[in-house]
Amino acid sequence: MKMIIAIIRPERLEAVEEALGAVLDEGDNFRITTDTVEGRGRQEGEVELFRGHEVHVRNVQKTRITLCVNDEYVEKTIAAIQRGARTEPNGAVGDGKIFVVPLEEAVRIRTGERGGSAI
Amino acid sequence: MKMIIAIIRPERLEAVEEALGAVLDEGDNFRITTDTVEGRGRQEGEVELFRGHEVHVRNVQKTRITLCVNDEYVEKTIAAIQRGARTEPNGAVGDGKIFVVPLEEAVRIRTGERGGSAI
Amino acid sequence: MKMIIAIIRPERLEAVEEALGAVLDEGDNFRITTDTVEGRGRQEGEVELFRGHEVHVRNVQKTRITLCVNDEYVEKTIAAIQRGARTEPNGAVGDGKIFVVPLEEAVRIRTGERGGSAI
Amino acid sequence: MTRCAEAGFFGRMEATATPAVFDSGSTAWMLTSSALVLLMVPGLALFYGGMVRRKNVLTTMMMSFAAMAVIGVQWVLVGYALSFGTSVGGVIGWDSTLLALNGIDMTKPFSDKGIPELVFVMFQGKFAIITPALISGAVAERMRFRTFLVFTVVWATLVYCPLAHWVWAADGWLFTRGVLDFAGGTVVHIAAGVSALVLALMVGPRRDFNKRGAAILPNNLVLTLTGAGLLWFGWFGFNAGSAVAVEHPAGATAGLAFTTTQSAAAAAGLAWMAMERWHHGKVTSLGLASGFVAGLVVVTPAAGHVRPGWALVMGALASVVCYWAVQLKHRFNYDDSLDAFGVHGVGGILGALLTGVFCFSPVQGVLSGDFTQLGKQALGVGVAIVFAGGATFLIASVLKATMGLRATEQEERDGQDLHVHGERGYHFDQT
Amino acid sequence: MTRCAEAGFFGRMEATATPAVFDSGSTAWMLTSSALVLLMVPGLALFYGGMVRRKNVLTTMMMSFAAMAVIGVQWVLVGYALSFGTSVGGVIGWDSTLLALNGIDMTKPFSDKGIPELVFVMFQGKFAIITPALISGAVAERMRFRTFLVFTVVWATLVYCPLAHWVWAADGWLFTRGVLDFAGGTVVHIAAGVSALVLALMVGPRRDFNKRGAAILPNNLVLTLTGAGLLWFGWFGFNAGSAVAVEHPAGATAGLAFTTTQSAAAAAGLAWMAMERWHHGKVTSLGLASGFVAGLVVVTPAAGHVRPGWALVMGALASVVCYWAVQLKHRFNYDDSLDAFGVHGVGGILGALLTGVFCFSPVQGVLSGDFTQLGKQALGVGVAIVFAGGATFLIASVLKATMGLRATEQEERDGQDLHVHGERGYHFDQT
Amino acid sequence: MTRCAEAGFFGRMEATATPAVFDSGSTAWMLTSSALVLLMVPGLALFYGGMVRRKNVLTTMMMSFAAMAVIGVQWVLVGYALSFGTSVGGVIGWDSTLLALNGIDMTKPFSDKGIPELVFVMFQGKFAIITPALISGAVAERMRFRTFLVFTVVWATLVYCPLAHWVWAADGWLFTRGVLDFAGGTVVHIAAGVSALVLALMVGPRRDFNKRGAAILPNNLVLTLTGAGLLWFGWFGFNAGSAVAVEHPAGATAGLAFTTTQSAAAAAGLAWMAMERWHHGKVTSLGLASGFVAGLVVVTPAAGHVRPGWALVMGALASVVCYWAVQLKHRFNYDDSLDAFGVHGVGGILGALLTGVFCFSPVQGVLSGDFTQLGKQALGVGVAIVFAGGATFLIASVLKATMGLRATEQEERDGQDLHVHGERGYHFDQT
Ligand SMILES: Nc1ncnc2c1ncn2[C@@H]1O[C@H](COP(=O)(O)OP(=O)(O)O)[C@@H](O)[C@H]1O
Ligand SMILES: Nc1ncnc2c1ncn2[C@@H]1O[C@H](COP(=O)(O)OP(=O)(O)O)[C@@H](O)[C@H]1O
Ligand SMILES: Nc1ncnc2c1ncn2[C@@H]1O[C@H](COP(=O)(O)OP(=O)(O)O)[C@@H](O)[C@H]1O
Repeated sequence: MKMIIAIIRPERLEAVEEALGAVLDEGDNFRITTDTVEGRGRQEGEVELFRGHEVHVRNVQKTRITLCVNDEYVEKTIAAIQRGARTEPNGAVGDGKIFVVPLEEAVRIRTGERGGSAI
Repeated sequence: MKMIIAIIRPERLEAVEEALGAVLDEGDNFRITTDTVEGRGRQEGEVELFRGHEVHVRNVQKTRITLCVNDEYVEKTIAAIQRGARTEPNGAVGDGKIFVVPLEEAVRIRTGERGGSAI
Repeated sequence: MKMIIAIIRPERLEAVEEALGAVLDEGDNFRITTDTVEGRGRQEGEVELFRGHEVHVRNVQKTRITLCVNDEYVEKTIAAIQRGARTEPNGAVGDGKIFVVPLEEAVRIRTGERGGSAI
Repeated sequence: MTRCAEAGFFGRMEATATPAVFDSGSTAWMLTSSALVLLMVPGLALFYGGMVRRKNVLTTMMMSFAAMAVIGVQWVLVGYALSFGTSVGGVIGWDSTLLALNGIDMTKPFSDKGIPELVFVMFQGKFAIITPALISGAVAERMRFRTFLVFTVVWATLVYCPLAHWVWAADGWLFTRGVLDFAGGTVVHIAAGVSALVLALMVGPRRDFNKRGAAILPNNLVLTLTGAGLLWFGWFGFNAGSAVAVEHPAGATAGLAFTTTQSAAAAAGLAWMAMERWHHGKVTSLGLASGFVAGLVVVTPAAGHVRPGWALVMGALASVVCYWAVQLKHRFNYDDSLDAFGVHGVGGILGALLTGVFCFSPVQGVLSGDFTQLGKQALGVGVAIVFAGGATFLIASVLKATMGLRATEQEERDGQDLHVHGERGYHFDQT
Repeated sequence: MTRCAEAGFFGRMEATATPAVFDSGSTAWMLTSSALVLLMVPGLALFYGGMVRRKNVLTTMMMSFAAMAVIGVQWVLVGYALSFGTSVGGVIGWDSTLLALNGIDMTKPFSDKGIPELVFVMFQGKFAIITPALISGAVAERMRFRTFLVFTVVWATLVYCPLAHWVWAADGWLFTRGVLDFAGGTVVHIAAGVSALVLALMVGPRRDFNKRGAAILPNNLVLTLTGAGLLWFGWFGFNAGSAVAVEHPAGATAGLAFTTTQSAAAAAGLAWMAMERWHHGKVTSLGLASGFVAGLVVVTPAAGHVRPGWALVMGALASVVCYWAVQLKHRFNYDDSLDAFGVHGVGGILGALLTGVFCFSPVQGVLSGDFTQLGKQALGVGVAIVFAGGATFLIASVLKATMGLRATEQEERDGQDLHVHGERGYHFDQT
Repeated sequence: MTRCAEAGFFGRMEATATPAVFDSGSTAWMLTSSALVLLMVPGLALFYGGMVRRKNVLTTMMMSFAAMAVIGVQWVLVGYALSFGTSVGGVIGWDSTLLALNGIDMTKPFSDKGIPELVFVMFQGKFAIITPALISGAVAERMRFRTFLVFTVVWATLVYCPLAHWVWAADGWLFTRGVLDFAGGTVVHIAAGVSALVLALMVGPRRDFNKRGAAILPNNLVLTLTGAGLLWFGWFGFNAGSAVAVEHPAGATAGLAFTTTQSAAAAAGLAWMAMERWHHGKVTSLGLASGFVAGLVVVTPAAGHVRPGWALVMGALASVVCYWAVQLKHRFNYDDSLDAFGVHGVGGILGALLTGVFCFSPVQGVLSGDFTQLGKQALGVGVAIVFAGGATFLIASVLKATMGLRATEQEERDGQDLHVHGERGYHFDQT
């Protein structure tokens, strides 16, 4: 089991969810956890104005998605995220990253199930 | 050492904290980190109204708790979270999940301590 | 590759970023992801007032930073975070913690690169 | 309300003859005042809405906003008739031609005032709206919304209208006994504050009130400050509008009421800041806002009856007394969530009594060595407390048995916004 | 606007002689009313701004605020001359001495009213500002900001000014035909509402409107409630100010308009709550606020012409009708984002027609068995729909071809706040 | 303030006889105006509060709100006596019967006006409140709260009251020299703006001002827009209220002041948008709001003295000049956080001078080829700059040595809301 953490553009979340829905067995009902983070990478932050003065914001708002999946879904999930998150045609700085962390145990609180079936 | 990440109903946080307080050595002073996330699982999202029109929100607001613990506390912690987070009597969809990730190192910034005693 | 997660005082983020900038190869352009969390540790929460009544807030607002780095940078990164996050002169309760989690894979969405060079 | 024109600093002038025509200046001012008092309702909604938790911000605001709808209709239909119709023995008004305001002669001035009666109806109607809204502060975050709506209309009809009649109608039994209540210290603030306490006791405390570990914090103090600002602004209509006229010489009363209102609010804000600084070493924005409101409450019954200098004193006293009154709920463990009793009830009682101390027009008070008026004021206070408290207990008892006073535990936990209204106050995370 | 002073419940009095001097009360009330109507623009901005998503809160508010700048200037330069200058055949006003208000004699009362003409100019100017701002509600979250600004000024000049002239100027062709529009049901609400619908159709729906999975939720209903409160408050100036005078006996009309405004808004709020409760089992705060606005809209053309009791009925009807009108957009898939048509257009049409039913002054309506006035009202409604709809279509067609009506897809996705204004509404996460 | 009634477009009329009685219309308007000006303080608090970072939103708002308490009391106690008491050589007012307003005859009209003196006291008192509040904009996010409070009351007493006396009291030395300041361009805006600059320089910049990497962004521009709306609304009381009378013929001045206020604000909003569009290609909401305020500031000294067309020009000029003035702080590295100097100081100076250019009543300005008035205006400007700047320097020096001007580093870092007030502006994350 792996925990896949991806940091993407907020505006691509929609597309990523669609792509994930297509590959994950559970259909529309795939499971995912989302939160909002500030990212600092190669992408320039946004420029805002304050009474004629440009304010450069170093950080960029990003959406972080976390999916815990069984091993056989890892590559499918990565591919789906990539498909959904990449800006056409060749990707652009700021499209984000995917990180994979080992997951040792998963527990479904409702039933107490553990492991692969709890995911 | 493990990092235990659980996604629970916001309204159960209180109960989970109580349960954790009971099993973790440090008493009331156990350590935990909390944030708010949007979850998409089996649970239906909430329905809101906008001038007579039903708006279905797919995602559900969840609370994520993160606890880093030494190996001997892992099972106790899982059990406590389960106890606190499960909706009586038999649990309900949306009660959440617990994920366990290996933790290789922990550092207490204040003292520079490392490993089990820094947790 | 490791995923380094540190929980620090919000007010020290500035100093931590400076320290990180100094040790990480990428110079000013090092990559980091930040979010805001509620922490419960040894530190006392803040006290607020409501019409003459003291309200004790158990949790403290903390900043969580996440950096994914190649193995050779792990110690440098930890040291930099410690330097930046510790309150002078001897550190104080609430300065925070650093956690290190194994990272199995990293993917740069834009290019599809994987592993160390994608970090 | 009308009393002040008769004596006091106008004593030496001949009585104003009943005007046969509108005075355009008075009409202008009363239209303005009516609008100002209406604005106090959104002001109150913001003031209260900012103090509750995010999950209840809408339902709390709705308790005030809905009063604009519910009592807005009730007042036009029967409320005015009950309050200001021909007196039935000084106890209640009635006049079937006033139903839906149907029989009002639009071109005839009201009573001895130079304004159309409809304008007076509207001005008074705004008072009827805000009074039950004040009560909501005591039961915020847990009372069932629909029960509160029903309570609002029943209370307005059975408590507010009679009390307004007793105190303000020319034949009202308290009015004829000489009780002074310039702009509603008794009718509005004591009645609402005492009823709020009774209702809060009957509804019971919030599940996390006064619990170890629970921290109930205001979701948005910016709203509360803004609300306090709107309340102060609107209160000029409330108090200076209660002079009902601005022509010569009655305009002097309006000017005086305006001045005492401003003075008491300012002094009370300052005094609350001082109390907090001394008690906790900090000066809070909620405290400043609360002080303003306490000062405005205390001066309400006195606005046209006391000198500006004494209004300063009254304001300062209001903050000192209300500050301590507010602390009681933690000691005695009743949950007056937003201190409707602590500020409006206590401030109103204090103001009504102090009016008997500091008044100089139309009668002299204790300051001039005359205790008569203080006695009359005490009568008014006592009657209002007993009547409003008792009636509220009866009404709430019936509602408890029939509709239930309290939101379900799940609603209280998640907030009524989502469960009862199907909405959330803020959606800041949407992309 | 001025018509009501001539007949109806004043019928039995001799006509007021043209005043040679200002009436200070009327002047005071009209200054106040003008200020009140201006405040409706921020009120509208809050009302609308709260309903959109966070990413568009500023651009939505700006569409109203910018009208204060753009039409504020246009009105002084030419707008007043076009609307109230000497009539050219009842079709348009013109008077070169009115350019930049230059030739106005400051010490001469306006027409037969007791106020300075400049005060009348200002009062009317606020109506010209808010009307195009209303339209923005239909195209929020996707129309190009700069195109909207240009649209605003062109529409005000080519649609609003002529219509105001037809309906309100003493020689306007609809005025002379006896069409009643007390405070702008036709000129303001029908014109804005119908134009809003046409514009919304031409701009097309938001990319996520009526799409499965997309949940468009209001970012801040506290703003919307606050805005509704300010609108109601300001509407007293809008409607009761439209009496233009408060001296005897004209003050009666102001008092009546104030009362009907209050009554209709309250009844409409109540009725909308009832509709929602019956339809979905929940009572929303947005619904209550919407009901208030619907009631205020419907009573606008009728304010000085109907009795308070009938105003209650009009308000209740408005909510029932507008509630259903608002549902249509999901069925027919047009995106009237914030229901500028559903509430203002539909409410305005309803109000204009019901005026012909319930009016009792200066003429009798259907209630007294006379259908004449209803016919005249229908004429006014028909003309306003065709003229405003047609002209908006032409203006928008030209703008579409030249500037483009629609924000880019990227702007729509990210919100115009950042792209067009270089700002975000809230920065709550900064340390 | 009173000057305009004497000559100019009223020149041809006989002087109004001293009224023996109140004019009810004027009284109504002045009560309304006083309330409107009070509302500007919450308006200012929102305007400023929205621009700072979340951690300082309350302390920033408190600097304005607390002025309502502090100066509210000061004005009643001694402020009015110092400003409008019997003149001591044109330099300061004094009249011990005015202490706590005790000796005011309530039924006697004020001076030659038809309003109760208490109403005049209240109207003027609101100006005294808002002026020091304006200063807070320059030192937001770092000045010590308690020091600012003390500064407020000392400054009001030693700077504002004398200046108000010089410029507005009938025997004030600048008034007698013919300096025109209709509603406070000099007394309010120049005084506050210049003092703000001096104070900002003495307090020093915020720790992250003008630093690479630091992005200081407004926490809530919705508040700022709302505040700007309330300011504009209230400003009608500020400017048109400064006519003090609305009876014939003085009502013309009120009407004119209302019109020029509206015109200048609108034109300034438009001009600021244009400047931004040209400079950065974007039109910001903060810019629009700033333009409104700049326009309102510039027209304040001129409101009753210039024609509406020229008010448009003044407004546009104000935005162009203030826009550039605001940029200076980044070049010269002084931290006028919210541009109290850049907008109020610069706009006030510009307005005072342009009054000498465009005035036509009661005297002619440069436009008619007469430079005399411009000279007088320059005198007023010069005196105000030197006096306010110098006195602020002295007061702040003493406070620096005794209480300290600046918050601690920790307070500045975490925000004063938590440290000084024990509160946070928003708690949006509570369950
Ligand atoms: N090594 C890393 N550690 C933590 N976060 C990262 C890392 N690399 C990228 N991120 C996150 O991913 C976001 C997108 O990165 P991006 O700018 O697309 O990187 P690049 O263009 O270099 O691939 C960043 O804003 C940051 O939040
Ligand atoms: N595999 C997963 N990966 C990421 N998050 C998950 C996963 N499974 C569950 N979650 C999170 O847990 C929350 C609760 O899940 P829940 O609906 O109770 O699942 P179930 O009822 O299927 O056990 C979800 O809203 C989601 O945030
Ligand atoms: N074992 C842990 N698991 C999860 N979070 C932790 C843990 N230990 C510390 N934290 C987080 O780090 C923050 C700072 O901890 P701190 O109070 O400095 O701990 P200490 O003083 O005991 O070293 C806490 O508020 C909490 O958010």
